[in-house]
Amino acid sequence: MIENYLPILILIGVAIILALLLISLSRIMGPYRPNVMKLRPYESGMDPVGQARERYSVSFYLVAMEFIVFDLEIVFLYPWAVRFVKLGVGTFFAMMLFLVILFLGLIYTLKKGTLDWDFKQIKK
Amino acid sequence: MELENKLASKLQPTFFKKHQEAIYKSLEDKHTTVEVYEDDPLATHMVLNMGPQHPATHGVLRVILELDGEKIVKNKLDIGYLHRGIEKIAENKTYQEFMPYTDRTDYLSPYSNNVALCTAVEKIADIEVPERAQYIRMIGCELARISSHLLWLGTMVMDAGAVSFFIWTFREREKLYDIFDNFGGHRFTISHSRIGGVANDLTPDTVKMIKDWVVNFKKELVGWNKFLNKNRIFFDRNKDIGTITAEEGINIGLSGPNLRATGIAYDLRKIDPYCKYDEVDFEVPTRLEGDNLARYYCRMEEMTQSLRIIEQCFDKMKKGPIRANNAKQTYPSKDEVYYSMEGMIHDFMMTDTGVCPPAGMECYHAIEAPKGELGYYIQSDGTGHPWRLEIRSPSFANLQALEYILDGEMVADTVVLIGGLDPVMGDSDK
Amino acid sequence: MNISSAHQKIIDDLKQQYPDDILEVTENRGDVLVRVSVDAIHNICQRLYDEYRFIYLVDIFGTDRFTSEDRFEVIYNIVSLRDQLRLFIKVRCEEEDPHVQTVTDIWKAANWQERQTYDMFGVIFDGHPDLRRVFLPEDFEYYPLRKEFPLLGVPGSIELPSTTPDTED
Amino acid sequence: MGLESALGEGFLTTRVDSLVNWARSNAVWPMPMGLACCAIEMMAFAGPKYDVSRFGSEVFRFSPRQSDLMIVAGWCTYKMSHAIRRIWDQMPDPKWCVAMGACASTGGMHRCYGVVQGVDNFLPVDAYISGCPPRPDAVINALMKIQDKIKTEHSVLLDT
Repeated sequence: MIENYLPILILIGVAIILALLLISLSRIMGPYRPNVMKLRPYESGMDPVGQARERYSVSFYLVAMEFIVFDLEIVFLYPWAVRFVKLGVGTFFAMMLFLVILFLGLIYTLKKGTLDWDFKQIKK
Repeated sequence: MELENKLASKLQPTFFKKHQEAIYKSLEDKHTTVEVYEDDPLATHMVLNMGPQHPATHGVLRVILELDGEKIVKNKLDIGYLHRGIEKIAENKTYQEFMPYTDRTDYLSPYSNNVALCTAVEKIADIEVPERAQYIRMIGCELARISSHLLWLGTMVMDAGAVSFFIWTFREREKLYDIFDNFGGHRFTISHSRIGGVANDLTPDTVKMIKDWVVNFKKELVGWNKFLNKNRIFFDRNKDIGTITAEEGINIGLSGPNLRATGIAYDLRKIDPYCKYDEVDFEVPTRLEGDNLARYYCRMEEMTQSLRIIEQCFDKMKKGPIRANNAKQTYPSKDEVYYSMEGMIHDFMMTDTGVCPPAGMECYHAIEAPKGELGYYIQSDGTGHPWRLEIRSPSFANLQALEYILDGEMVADTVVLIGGLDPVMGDSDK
Repeated sequence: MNISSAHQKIIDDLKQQYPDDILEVTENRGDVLVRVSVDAIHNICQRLYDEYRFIYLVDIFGTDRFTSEDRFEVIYNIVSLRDQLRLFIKVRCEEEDPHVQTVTDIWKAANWQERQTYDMFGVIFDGHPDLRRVFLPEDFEYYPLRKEFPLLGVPGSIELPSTTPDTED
Repeated sequence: MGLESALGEGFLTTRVDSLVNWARSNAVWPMPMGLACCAIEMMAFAGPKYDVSRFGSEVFRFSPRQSDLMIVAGWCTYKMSHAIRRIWDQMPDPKWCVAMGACASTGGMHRCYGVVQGVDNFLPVDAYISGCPPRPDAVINALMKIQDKIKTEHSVLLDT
């Protein structure tokens, strides 16, 4: 039973080992001399104004949400795309329906203007 | 200078406290042209330093941006990070000694700076320059204009994303370095022009080198134009951003290709021609839109016009002396110095006191540098040192326009806008 | 003193408009310089801007004449694009209170040019929107282009960064 | 390091030293502090003809966090000196500094109030390049000197 999960386990194991190795190696090998100026945020040579953890503008949030929706759409497409020849025609129409619905969603967001930044302000 | 509580708490300057507070205060007092909903609870403004050390600022220019998300609400420019006070140095140097400093002001096109200083000194000291020297100077100026536009093109397109373009323009520029190396002695800061003429003559193989390069470069330009003019990405990136109208451009004091992109054909080579620009025919490319794309087109066409000027110069150039032989005003030629007593004395006197324009005389002479109108205003007190030497640097005036056009643009556009205005910090900070 | 006819027309009109303010007119190598009194500078520039379309301000800069009375001199380099004329307006002001009326409301280009003259000479332009130093930091107390300022600067006038990063300076 | 005692004095560190120094010297990522005309020569130094990627330092990182060698190219004014010092402090630790050109090394032709007479007034400089501006092959020569310095002087023992 364990055999058919072996590739996944090997992959996860290698990934973890590699990550740990890289972090620890650079910590051991490289010199570690933190000082006040080095830990200060980089502001192209000047003193930073305020904290880096400021609140983001709302337009970023909308773009992020848009990305998640269409990213998940691709995630659902992958398993179907791998074996769509064997799965027959029925699944083809189901997937097309799924794509059409999301396409309507895209048109809605473009009309509402979430992607262009001017919806909140009027250009000068 | 107390700041509003909004910014005072966030600011912790570790150096130049008064300077930082003054500039952030003036950023706050600046009224914004962008309509911002003040009562919007989610409106968070972030103050960001696109500071002196930044790849896109083409030198050490600091832009302080107040951002609302991606949109610039207010911006303030802080220059002077390359200020060394060459006007103060000029008052302690003779005119000829000061010439290498002019190489280092607008270091993208050093040849035209030398010519600007020498023509200004020739105007105030009333020196007659032989014809062949004027044509050599024109060829050098046009080559410098092309090399300056090449670097502008390479860095601006690299900022817009096409990195390979930088390598192409730099390949052409390396060929130009070889030409300058051949006839001037150094790769690009050649102090080749002297007061009253030029240092040495064009040898036949330099002339051949330049002619081959001009023929080859024309084909290159056609290729680049085909590549960039219709390129969708470059087009959208530069269209309708940083637009300046003609009246605004004149009022802000723009000059050079930036002003010609707004529709005003103000080119000093046509208005008061120096050297032999009146005997050479070329057009002054202008555009009407005044946005970043118009500036791009203006500069690209200027390069083709410069090639035409160089060819015509070669046809019109005749054999002749390359420096006026008036011993009181110019350096004697080297063989005269080695083989005659008077020549050596003149050479010594020229190096020691230099040319002495009449006392109390002051005059101004400007040339069309690649960035705009570069002028030298000299006040002389009769000695070899100028009493006051003012440099009207084109980048200083062009940078002032950057503050007006950045308001209301997106942050990503600042990169291409700074590239489009093509400021050189050594020139603007004097 | 062969002033071109176009310049002469302008100067005569100015003399007729402001008889006691035009103090001196000099011409050398084709450049015409008009010296005017300090308090008339704004009206004259306004008139030149409206009447003769001197719409392009090329440069404003100062000189230090190093004389006891009216030591600083501010020179305006203006160009009229319509009839392609270049004119220089000179104004002299005292060393104790070097005050000159600003022209930023006529030409926007004057903003930085006046700040540069203030930075280099200490000439204060009344009514300038934000008169700060343009090149040197505000903590610098001297005016470098004055004749008495040494070329190598005053040691310690602008501090250097500390060479040890750990200090919490 | 604990490994040291197990394998006998000096065996491990010389092997690790040569490996680490070989890796570091062949991937010196320059932080181009391009100020003035030397910056144009630095572009030529990274450009097609004097291609510096043959030496492994083609990646011109503008953020100090990812660079090892700071090339100060051009005259450094008092106003800019604080920004340069801040960038130098923010670079991760095995770092070297090259003063490119006469102006960065000694103030060069600018003997005046604005210019710091030599960047070593506030920076530990490893290599000075003379010339105004130095030709790109002079800068490559300085880079090779820095590579030799990395290979010989630097030891991993100093780092912990």
